[in-house]
Amino acid sequence: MPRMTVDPYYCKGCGLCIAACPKKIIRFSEDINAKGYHYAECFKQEDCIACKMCFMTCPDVAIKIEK
Amino acid sequence: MEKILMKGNEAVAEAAMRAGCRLYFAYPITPQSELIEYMAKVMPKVGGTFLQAESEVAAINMVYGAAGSGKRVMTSSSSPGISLKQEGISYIAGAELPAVIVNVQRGGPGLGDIQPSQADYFQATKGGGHGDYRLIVLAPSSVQEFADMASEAFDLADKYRNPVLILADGMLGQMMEPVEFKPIMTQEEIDELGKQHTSWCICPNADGDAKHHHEINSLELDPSVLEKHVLQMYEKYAVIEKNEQRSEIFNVSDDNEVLCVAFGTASRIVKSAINELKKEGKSVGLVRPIRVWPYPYAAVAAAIGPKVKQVYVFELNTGQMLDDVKIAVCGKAPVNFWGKVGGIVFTPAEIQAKLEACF
Amino acid sequence: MEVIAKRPETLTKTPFTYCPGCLHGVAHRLIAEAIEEAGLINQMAGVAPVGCSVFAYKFFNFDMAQAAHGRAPAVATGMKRARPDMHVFTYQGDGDLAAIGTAEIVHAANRGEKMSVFFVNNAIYGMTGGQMAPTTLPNMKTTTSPYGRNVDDIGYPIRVCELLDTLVAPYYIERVSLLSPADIIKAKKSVSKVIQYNKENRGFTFIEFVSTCPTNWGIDPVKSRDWAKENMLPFFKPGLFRDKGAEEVKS
Amino acid sequence: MTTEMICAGFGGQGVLTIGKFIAKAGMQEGRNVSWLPSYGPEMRGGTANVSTVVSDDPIASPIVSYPDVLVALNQPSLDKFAPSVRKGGVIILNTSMCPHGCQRDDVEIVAAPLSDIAVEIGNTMVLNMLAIGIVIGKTNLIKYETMEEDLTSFLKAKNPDLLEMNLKAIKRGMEIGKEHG
Repeated sequence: MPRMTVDPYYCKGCGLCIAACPKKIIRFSEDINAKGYHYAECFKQEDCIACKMCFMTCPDVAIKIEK
Repeated sequence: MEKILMKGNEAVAEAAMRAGCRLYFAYPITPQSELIEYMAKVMPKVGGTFLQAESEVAAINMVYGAAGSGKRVMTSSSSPGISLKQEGISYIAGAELPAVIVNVQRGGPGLGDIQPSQADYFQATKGGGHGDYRLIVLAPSSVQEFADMASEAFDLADKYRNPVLILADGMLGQMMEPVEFKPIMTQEEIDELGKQHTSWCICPNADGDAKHHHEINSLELDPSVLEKHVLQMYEKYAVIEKNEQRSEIFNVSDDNEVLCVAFGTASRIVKSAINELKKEGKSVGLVRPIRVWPYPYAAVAAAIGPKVKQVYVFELNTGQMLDDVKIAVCGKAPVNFWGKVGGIVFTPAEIQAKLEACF
Repeated sequence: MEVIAKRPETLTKTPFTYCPGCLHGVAHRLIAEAIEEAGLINQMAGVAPVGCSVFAYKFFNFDMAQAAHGRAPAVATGMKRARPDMHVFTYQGDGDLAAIGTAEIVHAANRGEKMSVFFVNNAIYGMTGGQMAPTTLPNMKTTTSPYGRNVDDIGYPIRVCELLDTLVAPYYIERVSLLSPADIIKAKKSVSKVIQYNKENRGFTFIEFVSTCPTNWGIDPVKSRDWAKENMLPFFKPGLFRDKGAEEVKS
Repeated sequence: MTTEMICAGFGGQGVLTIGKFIAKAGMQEGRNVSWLPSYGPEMRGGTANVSTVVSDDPIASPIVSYPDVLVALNQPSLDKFAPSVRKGGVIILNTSMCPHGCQRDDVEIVAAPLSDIAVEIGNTMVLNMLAIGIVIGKTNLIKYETMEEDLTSFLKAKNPDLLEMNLKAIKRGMEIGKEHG
């Protein structure tokens, strides 16, 4: 099953991946990371289709896609 | 006039405008960006020219052109940008043009960092560009003084037809203090000031004088003529050295066991330490050069009281003013130095500890 | 399960110092991936500019030099001439490349230096806090054009691709956009082609990325892409200006 | 009398503004003031701090070694500056973002969930006004009336709702500051 993961160490919570996701399965986390950002997270891995749109658009190269 | 809480960068820009500066050319660089941004806002409002040049090199050459046209003109930058301007500054000095340059110093060498520093002292006071020339160098230590020095700088530049540099730093640029401004110079006053330059500057030949031919130039291929020109400039510099030394003394008395010398931002911190030491019954004085060229050698020498065991120089560099202090002290007391570099500013507590160790 | 997309080895583990949503990171990734895919990690050296991307030398995981403002093409020229077996590129913003560095870029291109130049255009000076750039759009407000860019006073934005396209020597010139995932996929192909040309020492190659500055535009990262599509792309039209490689294939 | 103050927190929490308003009010009350920010190339998301001095005498150093008052809006700021606060000084800390608290027992500590209270009042943006209120309530460094006058002069016409919310936050902060007196 495809899977996307965000590394909170890199994420700055810009929201570009949320806008890019065709399945709308990415959101901002409740928690903040060390830099003070609400980082992005996938809340419905089972819907991920590994299209890589989030990866493509992420300016902090914080996303990993597995298939 | 009421006091306004302002950043040093903004205050000096406002003060320059008030002092009749209607031409400003510069290029963005931290930590002086508020200065160029302020000028972008204020110059169009007073019918002046604000131009963001394509580089510092271009900006200083625009200044050369405007100064050669006999108008009050200013540029500003921070350390790396001032380095880029050095060729142009040498041309301005060589052509004996009045212009004001502000350096909001940051840590170096190279691209360095953007924190406060005093590491351009040598560059400012000992040359910087090529050839034999001097800049008049003003070293403010508060936002009010930074602002006041704008008009002072223009007056000195006009009086001696020489570039004047205001040597500030990132802290003075970025900090806010209350500041009071002089009234805005009227257009009539500005025009009147401009008249002192009409005998030599690039200007329209209003009277249709057949002999009217003004050259703005620093080239002279005949060595004997160039020699004469340089020696004439040095006669001018001798007059400046005689008349234009300025310094402040703080807590200087015959009781002093240590005499500090510091300028600009560093002097503020030394003052705090001296105040703390006073509470402990220790007597330390301070000489603060307000202008670092011409250097107030006499004032430093005169401040060495009978009990002074040590002269202590504090700078935000590796000891660039130290040489001048040693010349002034002339072996009358041992001269010690402590400085912080890389854009790190020493704290009052650190200076206090250094001074306590002298007792 | 297989990893099909991740941080390339050609990027260090250092997080970018850019603001949230700044597309410098995307441009970095495209270049890093292309270099990795071309197998050039040990033969590539880059030159970082002054500006927001001044720290690019910390982000690329191969040799990097940091140049004085605007001088990156000159520095890269020196590097390439000194070590012809190295492959070099510069990474520059609009202030660095199109203002203070205009002379260096024009002359490096005109000499046909065998290097790649990646030029990020976001119409503003980011690092120093939002001043006018040579690519700032007409009437656009910045901190040093507080009343909007007045083209009668300060001139029009400079179209660098078009400018360089007047020269004989350049080998490849293209303007791409980073404003949507589809644009990014397209941009990646161009970057890969340029890195391949670089590997083959074909000549001077140049890519301009149309990008954003959410912080200094004061528009959130998602909306700033829409703003750029609407306002920047009409003036800075994406397109291929020059590809001598394709011409050679044809003839 | 000289009061040296450091305000610190994440960028965006408005710490620079806290110092600025206090310096401005001090100036309007006829005292000497200075305001010195830390500044850096990262535009957003970093930590920020500002040194503010309000004094009856000319201010020597605007750099503060030993603050009399520390406003710490997050844990990293508290950890960094709490050890240097003068004995008998005041630490105002935002427990919403300082989970580990402060270990000093020789200073007065005003601890409250400021981020949460700000949201209660209506907007996280008033966090800084809340902090200013605590400074006033706890130290009387500046007068409430000066703040009200200053805020009114530039907000009344532009955004009366925001003005009201800000004043409410300052008053609430003053209560918190007095409770801890």
